[in-house]
Amino acid sequence: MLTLRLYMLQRITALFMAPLVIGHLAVMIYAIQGGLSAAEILGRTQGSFAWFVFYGVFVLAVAIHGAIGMRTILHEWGGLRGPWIDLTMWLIGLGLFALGARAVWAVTFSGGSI
Amino acid sequence: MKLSDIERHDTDILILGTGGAGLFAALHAQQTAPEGTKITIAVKGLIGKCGCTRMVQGGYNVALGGGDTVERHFMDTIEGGKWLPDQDMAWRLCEQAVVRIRELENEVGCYFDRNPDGSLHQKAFAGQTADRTVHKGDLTGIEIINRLMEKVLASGVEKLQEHRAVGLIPTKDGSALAGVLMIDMRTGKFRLVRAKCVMMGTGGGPTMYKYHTPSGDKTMDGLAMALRAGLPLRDMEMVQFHPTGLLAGDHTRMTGTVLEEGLRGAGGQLISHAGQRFMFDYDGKGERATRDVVSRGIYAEMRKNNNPEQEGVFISMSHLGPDTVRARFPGMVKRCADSGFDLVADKVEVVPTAHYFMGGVVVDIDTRTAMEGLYVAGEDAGGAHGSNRLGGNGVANSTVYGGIAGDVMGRDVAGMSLREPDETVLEAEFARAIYPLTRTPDLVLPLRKKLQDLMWEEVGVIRTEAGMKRGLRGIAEVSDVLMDVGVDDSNLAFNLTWHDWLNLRSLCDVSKVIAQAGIMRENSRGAHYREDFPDDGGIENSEFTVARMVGETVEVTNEPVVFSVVKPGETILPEGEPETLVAAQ
Amino acid sequence: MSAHGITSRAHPLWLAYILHRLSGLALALFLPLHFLLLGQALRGEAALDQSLAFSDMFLVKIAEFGLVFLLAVHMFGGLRLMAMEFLPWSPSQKTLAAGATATSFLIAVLFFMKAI
Amino acid sequence: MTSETLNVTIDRGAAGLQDYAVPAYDNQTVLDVVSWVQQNADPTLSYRFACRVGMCGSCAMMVNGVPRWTCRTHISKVLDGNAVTIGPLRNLPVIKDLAVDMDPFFDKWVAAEGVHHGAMTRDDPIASLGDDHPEQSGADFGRECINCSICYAACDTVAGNPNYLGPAALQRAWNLLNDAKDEGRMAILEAVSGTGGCHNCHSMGSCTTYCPNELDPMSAIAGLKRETAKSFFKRGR
Ligand SMILES: Cc1cc2nc3c(=O)[nH]c(=O)nc-3n(C[C@H](O)[C@H](O)[C@H](O)COP(=O)(O)OP(=O)(O)OC[C@H]3O[C@@H](n4cnc5c(N)ncnc54)[C@H](O)[C@@H]3O)c2cc1C
Ligand code: HEM
Ligand code: SF4
Ligand code: F3S
Ligand code: FES
Repeated sequence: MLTLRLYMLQRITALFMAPLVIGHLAVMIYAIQGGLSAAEILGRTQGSFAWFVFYGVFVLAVAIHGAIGMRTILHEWGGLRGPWIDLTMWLIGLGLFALGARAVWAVTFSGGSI
Repeated sequence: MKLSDIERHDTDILILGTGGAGLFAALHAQQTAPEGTKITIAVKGLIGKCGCTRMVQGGYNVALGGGDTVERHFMDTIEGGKWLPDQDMAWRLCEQAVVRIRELENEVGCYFDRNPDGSLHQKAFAGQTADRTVHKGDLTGIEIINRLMEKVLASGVEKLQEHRAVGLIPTKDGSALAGVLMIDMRTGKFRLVRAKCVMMGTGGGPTMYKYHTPSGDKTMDGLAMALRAGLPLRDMEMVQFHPTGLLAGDHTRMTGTVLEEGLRGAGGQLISHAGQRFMFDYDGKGERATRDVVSRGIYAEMRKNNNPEQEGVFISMSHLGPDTVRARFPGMVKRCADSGFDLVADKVEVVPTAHYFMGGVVVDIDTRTAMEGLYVAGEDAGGAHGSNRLGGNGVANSTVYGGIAGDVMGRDVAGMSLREPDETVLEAEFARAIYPLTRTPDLVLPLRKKLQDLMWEEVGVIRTEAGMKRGLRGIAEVSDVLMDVGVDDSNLAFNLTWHDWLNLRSLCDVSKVIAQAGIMRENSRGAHYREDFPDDGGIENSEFTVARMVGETVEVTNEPVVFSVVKPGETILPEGEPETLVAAQ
Repeated sequence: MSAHGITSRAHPLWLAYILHRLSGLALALFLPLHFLLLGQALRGEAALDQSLAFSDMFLVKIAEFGLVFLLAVHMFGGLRLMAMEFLPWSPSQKTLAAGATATSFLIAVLFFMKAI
Repeated sequence: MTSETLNVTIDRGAAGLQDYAVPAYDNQTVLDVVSWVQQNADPTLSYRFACRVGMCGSCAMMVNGVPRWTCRTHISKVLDGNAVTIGPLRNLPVIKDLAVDMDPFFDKWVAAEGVHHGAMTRDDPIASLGDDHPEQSGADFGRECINCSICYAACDTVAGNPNYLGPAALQRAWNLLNDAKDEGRMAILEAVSGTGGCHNCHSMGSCTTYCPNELDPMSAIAGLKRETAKSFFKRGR
C-alpha cells in the first residue's frame, strides 16, 4: 500500500536519521562509561539549542518514519485494510511525535523542573 | 447431466485457441470490426499459455531484402513442400509475412535480435536459400506470444479460459455454422456459444505418436470436429517428424521434446547403437541434411537394432569442447541437465518425434471454409505447406493467416446474424462428450499408449501399405475399447481424466484419416515416405488428398494441384539469380 | 503446511529483510517507552535518576544492548537497502547485506563490552 | 528400476492432504509424478501443464514448500528421503487441487502497463536498434519471462498485500521503460507508483532467488524505484 510519496518520505527521513543515530550512539557509548546519571545527561543537554535541534529533528523524522513503517507492517502482517490503514498511521505518528517532543523538551529546555 | 443443462451464450465473433492464429485473429478483428462488436476468445488452456506458437524456438521466416525476395521465399516453400502446396496460399504467406513482422515489431512490441548495424538478424534453416529467419535467441515463440497475449489481455475481449470446444454445431440445413459446444473445464459444465463468425485455430498437433513435440493440450480436436461437421480435409497423410526428440523413457512427459535443430547445424554427431556415425550412409550432407532425411536415417538405423534397452540413437556434442557447447546452447544444456542428461560431455539418446501437421481443413486464401461463418487458420488449415513445412514457416503461417481471418471476420460480421443451431446435432455432440460418464470407470492411459505405439510403428516415419492397414485395424480396435472405458463422474470440475478420454477420441478419429490418406498416396513426397513406393510419382502430375466424412465413413480422394503461380521445372526468380544466397557451411 | 505455503526462504536477502523488519518493529515498540523514560526529566533529576538506576541492573543492560543492537542492525540494513535501490545494483549486494549485519553486530558488542 | 516407491503427499484443498505411493523411475520430473497419480491412482486429481519443457509457465506448484516449475524439476532434486509434498502455487486462488486461477497475476501484468505502447504501424520500417543504441540495453532485461508466477508465489509482500503488482509485472514494466520503441513512459511510471506499485517491494529477493529462468525481477524493481524517485524530484510531487 505504499505510494511513491510515502516511500520517498520514508527514505528521506531514514537518510536524515542515519547521521543522527550514529551521533546518538556515539554519545551513548561515551556516556555509558562510568555509569549513567541524570545529571550527566541533563548537564550536557539542558539549555542547549543545538541538542534541541538535534533531538527535535530526530523525533520528527522518527515519528514519520516509524509511522509509515508500522503502516506497512500492519497492512501486510496485521491484515489492516481500507481507511484504517491511514488512520492508524496518523495515530502512531502523532503519538510518537507527542511522546518524543515531550522527552526532547524535558531534556533540553524544561530547566530540570517545572 | 441433461441437454437442458447446457448454458447458452451469444457473441459476435468467436475465436478458438490462443496460438499465433487465435491471438492475431482477436487483434485484427478488433481493428476491422464495426464499433460495438463483441469478440470472445475461448481456449483449452490459459490465454497465450498453451499451444505450440509459444514453443517456437528457431524463428520466423520472412524475406526482408538483402538479396532475399518474396519470390525466393515462395520458391523455397514450393520446393520444400515438393510442389504440393496450394500456391496461392503459399504466395500470400510469403508476401504477408513481411507485413506481419513489421506489425509484430512496431505495433505488438516484439524486439527481435539485431545485427550490429541495427537491422534484424536473420539466419537460414535447412532448406532455405537465404538468411531469412528472424528470431529472438532460441526462444522466439515466447517473445511473440507474450507480446500478443499482453495486447489481447489488455484489449478487453471476452475470455473463456479453460473452455474446450467439443463440437461445431451447424444450422439445421447444414450450410452455416451456428455455434460451438464447449465444456467449461473448471466446472465441468457445458456451454453453447453462438457466434456470427467463428475462427478455429486449435493448432492440429500430431500427438497420437509415441514421440511427439507439441504441447499437451493439442490433440487434433479441431480437425476431428471439422471432420464430423463434414468439412473436407487435405494432405492428411503429411506428418512432419523432427529428427532429434529426447528419449527419456515411457514414464516421463519429457520424452519426445525437441533437442534444437542447431545442434546438428553446429556439428553435432549422430551415433548409432553400435557406436558408429551413420548419417553419411544416407545423405551427402550427413547430420546437416533436412529434417525428413535425417528422421528417416535415424529410423532406419533404429530398425537395425534389436536391443530393447536402447531404442534410439545418440547425439554427441562433446567433440566440440565443453565450453563451446555450453556457450552456444545454454538453454539446451540446462534443459538436458534439469532432466538428468549431460549434453556437454555425454551423449544423449534421441529419436525422431512427431512435430507438425501439414494437413488440415480446406480453406480459401481468406481462411473461409465450405461452411458459412467458419474460418480456419494456423496449423488447423491445410494447403500452405504441402508435404513439408520449412522450419520458420509455421509461425509465419499462423500469424499471417490468423491476422487475415481477423480482418475478414471483422468485415464479414456486419452482414451476418446469429443463427439457430440444429438441436439434433447439438444433442449428438453433447451425448458424445458425456458418453464416458455413463460407463464403468477404467484407465485411459494404456489405450493412449497403444494408439501411440501403433501410429509410430505403422503410420510413422517410413510407411507401407500393409503396415498402414494394420494400423487402421489397430486404431479401430483402440476406438472400440475406448467406448467401454468410462470416467468417474463424481466431480467433473477440472476433471483431466475426462479430457484425456476426449483427447484420445479426437486422436483416434484423426489417426484413422492419416492412415487412410497415407494409403491413398502411393508415392513418396516430403514427410510422407512409402517404402513400397519410394519415388515421387511425377511432379507434373501432383495430386493432393482430400478426406471427408460421408455418413459414417471417411472417404479420401485425390485432387490435382493447380500450379497457379509457377509450374514444375520453372521458377519465378529473375534469370541469372544464384540458386542459393547462403554461404556453404 | 509445506504443501501450500512457502517454507524455505533462508536466502541472505530474505534474512536481511526479516531482520530489518523485526528490528524496525521492535524499535517502534520500544521507542515510546524510551521517550517516556526521558520524559521523566520533566519531573526532575531525582525521578530520572531513579529510573536510570534500573540501567545498572544486568537485565536492563541486556535490554539496552538489544536496543542498540536493533538500532544498529536496522540502520545498516536500511542503508544497505537504499544503496541497493538507488545505486546501480551489483550482484555483490548479498555480501553487502552480510557485511552490514556483521558490522552492526560488532558495534553492538563494542557497546556491550564498554557498558559492563 | 521400479522397485523403489516414492511417498507423495498432495494438498487437495478441502479434501486435505492425501498420500500416494508412486513408483520411482529414471528420468522422472515432479510433473511426471503428479501425472502418474492422475493417470493411475486417482483420476480426479487436477493440475495444469502444457508445453512440458519450461516454456509456457503453466505447471508451477509448491514442492516441499518451494515454488517450482514442475515439468523441469527432476524429482531427485526435491526428494526428502523418498518423500515429497506437493501443493498448489501460493498467493493465487485455487480452482481445484493443484490448479490455480492465474487471472490476478495477469490482471496485474496489464495494470502495470505491461503492454507495448507505440505509435508506429505495420507501414513503418522496422526500427534500427543496434550497438548505436546503448539505451536499448535494458530492453532485453527479463524478456524471457514465461509468466509462470513462481516469483509471485515466492514473494511475501504479495502474500500480505493483495494490491501489490508483484515482481513479474513490474519487471515487464521496467523492460518497457528501457525499450526505445515504447512510448508509454509516463503511463508506466504512473502505474508503478500507485498503491500497488514498485514501492511496496522490500527487496527481499525471493523472486530472483526462485525464478526458474534465472531472471532478476528484484533489480528491475530497484530500477523502477530509481526512475520514479527521479521523476518525484523533477515533478516535485
Ligand atoms: C517445439 C516446437 C518448436 C517449433 N518451432 C518452430 C519454429 O522455430 N518456427 C516455426 O515457424 N514453427 C515452429 N513450430 C511450429 C509452430 O509452433 C506452429 O506452426 C504454430 O505455432 C501453430 O500455431 P497455431 O496458432 O495454429 O496453433 P497453436 O499455437 O498450437 O495454438 C493452438 C491453440 O488452440 C487451443 N486448443 C486446442 N484444442 C482446443 C479445443 N478443443 N478447444 C479450444 N481450444 C483448443 C490450444 O490450447 C492452443 O491455445 C514449432 C512447434 C513446436 C511444437
Ligand atoms: C538510521 C536510522 C534508520 C534507517 C536508515 C532506516 C531505514 C529504513 C528503511 C529504508 C526502511 C524501509 C524498509 C522496507 O521498505 O522494506 C525502514 C523501515 C522501517 N523502519 Fe527504519 N530506519 C531507521 C531508523 C528507524 C527507527 C529509529 C525506527 C523506529 C521507529 C524505525 C522503524 C522502522 C519500521 C517499523 C520500518 C518498517 C519495516 C518494514 O517495512 O519491513 N526505523 N527503515
Ligand atoms: S520472472 Fe521468472 S519466476 Fe517470475 S514469472 Fe517470469 S519466469 Fe516466472
Ligand atoms: S520477492 Fe517480493 S518484495 Fe520485492 S524483491 Fe522480489 S518483489
Ligand atoms: S508445462 Fe510448460 S513450463 Fe512446465
